[in-house]
Amino acid sequence: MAEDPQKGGFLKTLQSVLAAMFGVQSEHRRLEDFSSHKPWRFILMGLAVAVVFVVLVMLLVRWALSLGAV
Amino acid sequence: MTKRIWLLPWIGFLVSLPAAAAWQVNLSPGHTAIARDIHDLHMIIFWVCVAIGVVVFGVMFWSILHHRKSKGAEAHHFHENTVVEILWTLIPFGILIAMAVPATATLIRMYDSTEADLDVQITGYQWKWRYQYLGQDIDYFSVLSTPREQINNEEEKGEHYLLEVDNPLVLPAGKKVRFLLTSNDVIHSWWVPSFAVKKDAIPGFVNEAWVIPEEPGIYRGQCTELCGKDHGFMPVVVEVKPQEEFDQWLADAKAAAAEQAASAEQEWTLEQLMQRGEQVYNTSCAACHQASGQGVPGAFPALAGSPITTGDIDAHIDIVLHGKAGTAMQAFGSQLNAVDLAAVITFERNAWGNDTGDSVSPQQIAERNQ
Amino acid sequence: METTLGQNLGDTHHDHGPASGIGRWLFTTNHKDIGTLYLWFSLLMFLTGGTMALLIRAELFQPGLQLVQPEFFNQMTTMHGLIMVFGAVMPAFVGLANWLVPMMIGAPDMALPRMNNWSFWILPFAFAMMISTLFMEGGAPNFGWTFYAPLSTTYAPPSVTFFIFAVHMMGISSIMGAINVIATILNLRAPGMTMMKLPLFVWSWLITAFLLIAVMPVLAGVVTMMLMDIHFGTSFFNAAGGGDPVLFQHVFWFFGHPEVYIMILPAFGIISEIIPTFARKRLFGYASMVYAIASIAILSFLVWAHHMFTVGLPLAGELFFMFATMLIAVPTGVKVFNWVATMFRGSLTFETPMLFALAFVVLFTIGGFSGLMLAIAPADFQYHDTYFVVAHFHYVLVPGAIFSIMAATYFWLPKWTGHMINERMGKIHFWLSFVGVNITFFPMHFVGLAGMPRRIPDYALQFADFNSVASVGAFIFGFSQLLFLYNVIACIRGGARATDRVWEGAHGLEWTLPSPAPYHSFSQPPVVK
Amino acid sequence: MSTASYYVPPQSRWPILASIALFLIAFGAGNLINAMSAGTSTGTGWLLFLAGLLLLLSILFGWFRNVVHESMSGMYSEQMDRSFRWGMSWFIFSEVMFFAAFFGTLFYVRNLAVPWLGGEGEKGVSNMLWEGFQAQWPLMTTPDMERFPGPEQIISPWHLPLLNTILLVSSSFTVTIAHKALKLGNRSNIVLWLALTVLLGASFLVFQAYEYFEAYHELGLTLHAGIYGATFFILTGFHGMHVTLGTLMLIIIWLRVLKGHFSPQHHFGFEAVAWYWHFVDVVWVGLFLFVYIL
Repeated sequence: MAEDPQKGGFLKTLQSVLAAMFGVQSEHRRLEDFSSHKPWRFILMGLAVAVVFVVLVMLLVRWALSLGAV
Repeated sequence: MTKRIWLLPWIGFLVSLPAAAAWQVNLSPGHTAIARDIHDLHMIIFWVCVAIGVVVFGVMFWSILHHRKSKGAEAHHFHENTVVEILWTLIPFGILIAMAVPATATLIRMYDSTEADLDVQITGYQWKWRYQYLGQDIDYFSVLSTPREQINNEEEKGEHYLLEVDNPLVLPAGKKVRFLLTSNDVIHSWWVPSFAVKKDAIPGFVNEAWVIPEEPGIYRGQCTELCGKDHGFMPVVVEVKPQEEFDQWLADAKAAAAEQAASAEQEWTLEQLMQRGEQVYNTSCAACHQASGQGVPGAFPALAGSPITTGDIDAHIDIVLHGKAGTAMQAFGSQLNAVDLAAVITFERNAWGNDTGDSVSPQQIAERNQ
Repeated sequence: METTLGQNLGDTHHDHGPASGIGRWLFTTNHKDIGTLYLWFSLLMFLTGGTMALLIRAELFQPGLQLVQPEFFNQMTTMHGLIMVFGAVMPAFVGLANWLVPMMIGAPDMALPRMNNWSFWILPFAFAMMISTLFMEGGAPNFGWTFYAPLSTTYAPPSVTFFIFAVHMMGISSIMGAINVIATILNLRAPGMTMMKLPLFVWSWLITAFLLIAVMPVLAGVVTMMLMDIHFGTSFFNAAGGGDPVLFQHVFWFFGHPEVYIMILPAFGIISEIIPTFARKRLFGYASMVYAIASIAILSFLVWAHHMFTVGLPLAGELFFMFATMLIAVPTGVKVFNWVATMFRGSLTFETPMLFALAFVVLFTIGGFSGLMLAIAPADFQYHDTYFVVAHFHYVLVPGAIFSIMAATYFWLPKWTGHMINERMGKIHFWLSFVGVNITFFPMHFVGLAGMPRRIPDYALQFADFNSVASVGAFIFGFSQLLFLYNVIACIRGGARATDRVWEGAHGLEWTLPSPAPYHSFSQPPVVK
Repeated sequence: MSTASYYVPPQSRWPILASIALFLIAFGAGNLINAMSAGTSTGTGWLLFLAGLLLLLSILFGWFRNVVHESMSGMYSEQMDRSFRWGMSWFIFSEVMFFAAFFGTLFYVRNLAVPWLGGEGEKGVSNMLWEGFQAQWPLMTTPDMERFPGPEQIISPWHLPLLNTILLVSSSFTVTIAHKALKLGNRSNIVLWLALTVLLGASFLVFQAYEYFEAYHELGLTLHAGIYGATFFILTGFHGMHVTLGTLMLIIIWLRVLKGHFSPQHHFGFEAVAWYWHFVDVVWVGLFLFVYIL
């Protein structure tokens, strides 16, 4: 399989990680990316997305509280 | 088709369910606005689950019935479908958001304990509840009143078996009551299902909860956090009275407290103290030290023949008043009044063959308990 | 001298068979032997914990105190929980990993074989110590398997010290086991076995092992703080010194919630192996499955306080944990949908492992539904610490984790022993278990909603009928497990010869090996195309 | 990835013996601690505990001797080496999580529990139970001074702790220099820099011990001194134990260097200990920041 590990880069990694968070991923090509090269990209991205997720939920909470505290 | 036989008892069980309509199988709607909101949330999420279940299990059982090899089914070869996958991710997501909105609104209201008409401090003890009406000088314990004989199957069990107490918490109907929950020893949890109030009582911290009881009546609940041996035996009973009756009760309770204080001044005979002491012992001490005074080896020391109850009287008074740090022995000086303390100590020094003949007076206790 | 212990004990050439006698089991470095040890140990613990469960159900058969006193009842609930979690479910999964992971990835053995043996042999000692507390003065731990402070510190019996050290030992064992699994999967794959070709069981174990390494030390930390509070005068969980009893719960559940997934992710892996086999169809959405498991694992670190909605968390915390918990339902749902889609338009047969797998899907999903209900914080105020919760987690753990272990046993037993299982007996075992489990745990939803708290030895009269039903179910379920024991032993001792492939629809490297699998699986690594 | 020659060791007595040793340690420690708390005889406890410890040490010695021997006779492929690397890395990760539990505890009590007890924040009403208690950090006055008398004084970060930081950080450099020397095959340099690392580690421990002595005898900072003392001692104490262990490991590695065990290409034993040492160092920096300074 002639893959180009550097191609796709940031956006593609992000896309894969987001798909993972939802638990939906398709298409073999993307999987092969994952399988062969540089797991660190995905792990770091996964951690970053997890942090973003936490921040988003916190913002959501804050927003809900601001609505509630009439 | 022999294997179907095994389904029979299960089907029999399901069929018998509606027949037993008297059994409570669902959350009760409760008796406050919050409880009804929670019941609604519960029913919505329940039906959502049922709907998803019908679809998912429907497809599954369809496959089980129609795509079996014995019917000549050939396996198809598909193993992904992005559209379907995205759909079945987004739809649950949408349902969750729809659920989260009313849940958040309810939760925010549950947390708003401001503007209360009455503050009651609730303290959990192993294994009883203490109710203090803040600013009202009313302070009493609420202990299980089901007789031991019923628990030990020596008597027929009453209607409110394990859900009855000597002194219920009394609240006025239609007023917002704020509860300040804490604990004296381990974590307890105060729960009245009809009010949808359940809050942990944490030692050293205070949690808040509130209720506006709507209708007079008696509401029952239980401690819902494992708190040791008698966790199953510390019920919560709340009696809601109309405002006038509540005011009357309040006045009576204050008068009774004053009378109690006066009785500490009078002289008590050994016999009187022993009689009263036995009652106090059974509600406050017997849970650990046992009615026989024998304790539970390794956990709670025996009092019969113990050096504490037969030795130095001051040491005995001291341990009852102040407890023993690092053990389950509580400081009863802050829980019982002088008469009860005097009575129970006298009782312990003369029961189960201890026979010291000592008698402790309420005045003696009051002096020591400054 | 320096070589005696190392060299003379066994064979230096690894194409030899097992050593003879008891030494084979005591000194073994073979992944199959160690897997067998783990599995037998877990079965023993399952029966022990099960006996305690039956004692609990017998006491609860009728209101009033019948058989045991409340102190002993509390010891039983505590020991039942601890034994089932740490003694039955976790070792069973480790045993399966030992047997299967090297065979599935084409490895000669586990990566660190001697350490592997050590991780197993710690367990019997740890559990011997824990069970011995039943005979100590003051009795065994009586504060529930979640051992909330200060009931488990200031107010605990003296045996709590031994409980703490037993937990330390179990933690050491789990961490070493998990390190071994990770090193094996990452390092010992056969050529061509890329990560995205790994069987799902292997994937699920890789992620489980990561969770174990991340949270077992946290458990060790929290029991250490307990030890300090009990014996060395610190005040971690005591407000009088500035600590907080609720801190215990935060740290405990930071371990405890991922722990819940540790007990269910390998089950996902097993079911994802079995359903495609008997549907004769590839697993639907393999990649989604892997991603969903990883996602569940990460999210599991962010939801711990949903076990603590009633402790008086600040409102913002309450909302945060409610939202995060609800989101976990999405990837979990995806897995169930994938299994159903795998069955759809397949060519299904219903051998015993498949029956257990199907029961898993249905009953685990029911447990998932009640989990979703528990995630709604306001509603949780009514469910928390009632039998509704008991019903919920038993649905997830008994017809979830335990059924998956039984399914796996029936599925791979022919490969391990070389004999087919007795289908008729297997099906009888299945139906008795299925019926028993539902009669036991379904009524618990009802009594829970009606207001029965958990962990009580006696209850009010309105709960009596359903409790009797549940107790009857428990005895059906409990005694039908003797059939399981019989089936396993019968399969070891004889039966029809198993082919290499065993099941018509089976795929994977382990099925290319002869049945029974040779002592050393792949001395020469296979090449995966 | 897999090669034909992955080394699977033969049967071994070490694991089961090590399990017995671990059991003796745990059972002995349990007996010992319970006896100390109950004020009864600690003889059996000590006996079991020390017997277990001795057994474990001799097992580790024998076990590692086997491993060293196997490694020296060339039984370990590169793949085997990778297994060891994964093993060590994940072990260190588990240690990180162990400390994370205690750091989490520290943050929780500082930012939530103590302020609540002092009347601030959402659960500030708790202050009604602790009249007059004021939240502050370091916590000099505890809610219940009778049971947990707060410390009179705390340790200034700019004396011994600063010195210890310098010692430990520089030891991280010296161990790296030793590693470089090892890769170049410069034997006398390895011996020198490794010895220096051991020395730095040991002096850290001496100063730490002195600090504890001072804390107990002059500052009133003890395990009983409320949550400040509790978090202080659990964090620095477990770190100190790890430094002790690391130093012992360094000494063993130093002896192995003297015996000529390592080659410039093949020296995972050395690297594992170096990783561990760096980990201990990083934890200290966290401690210095969050326990002493902030």
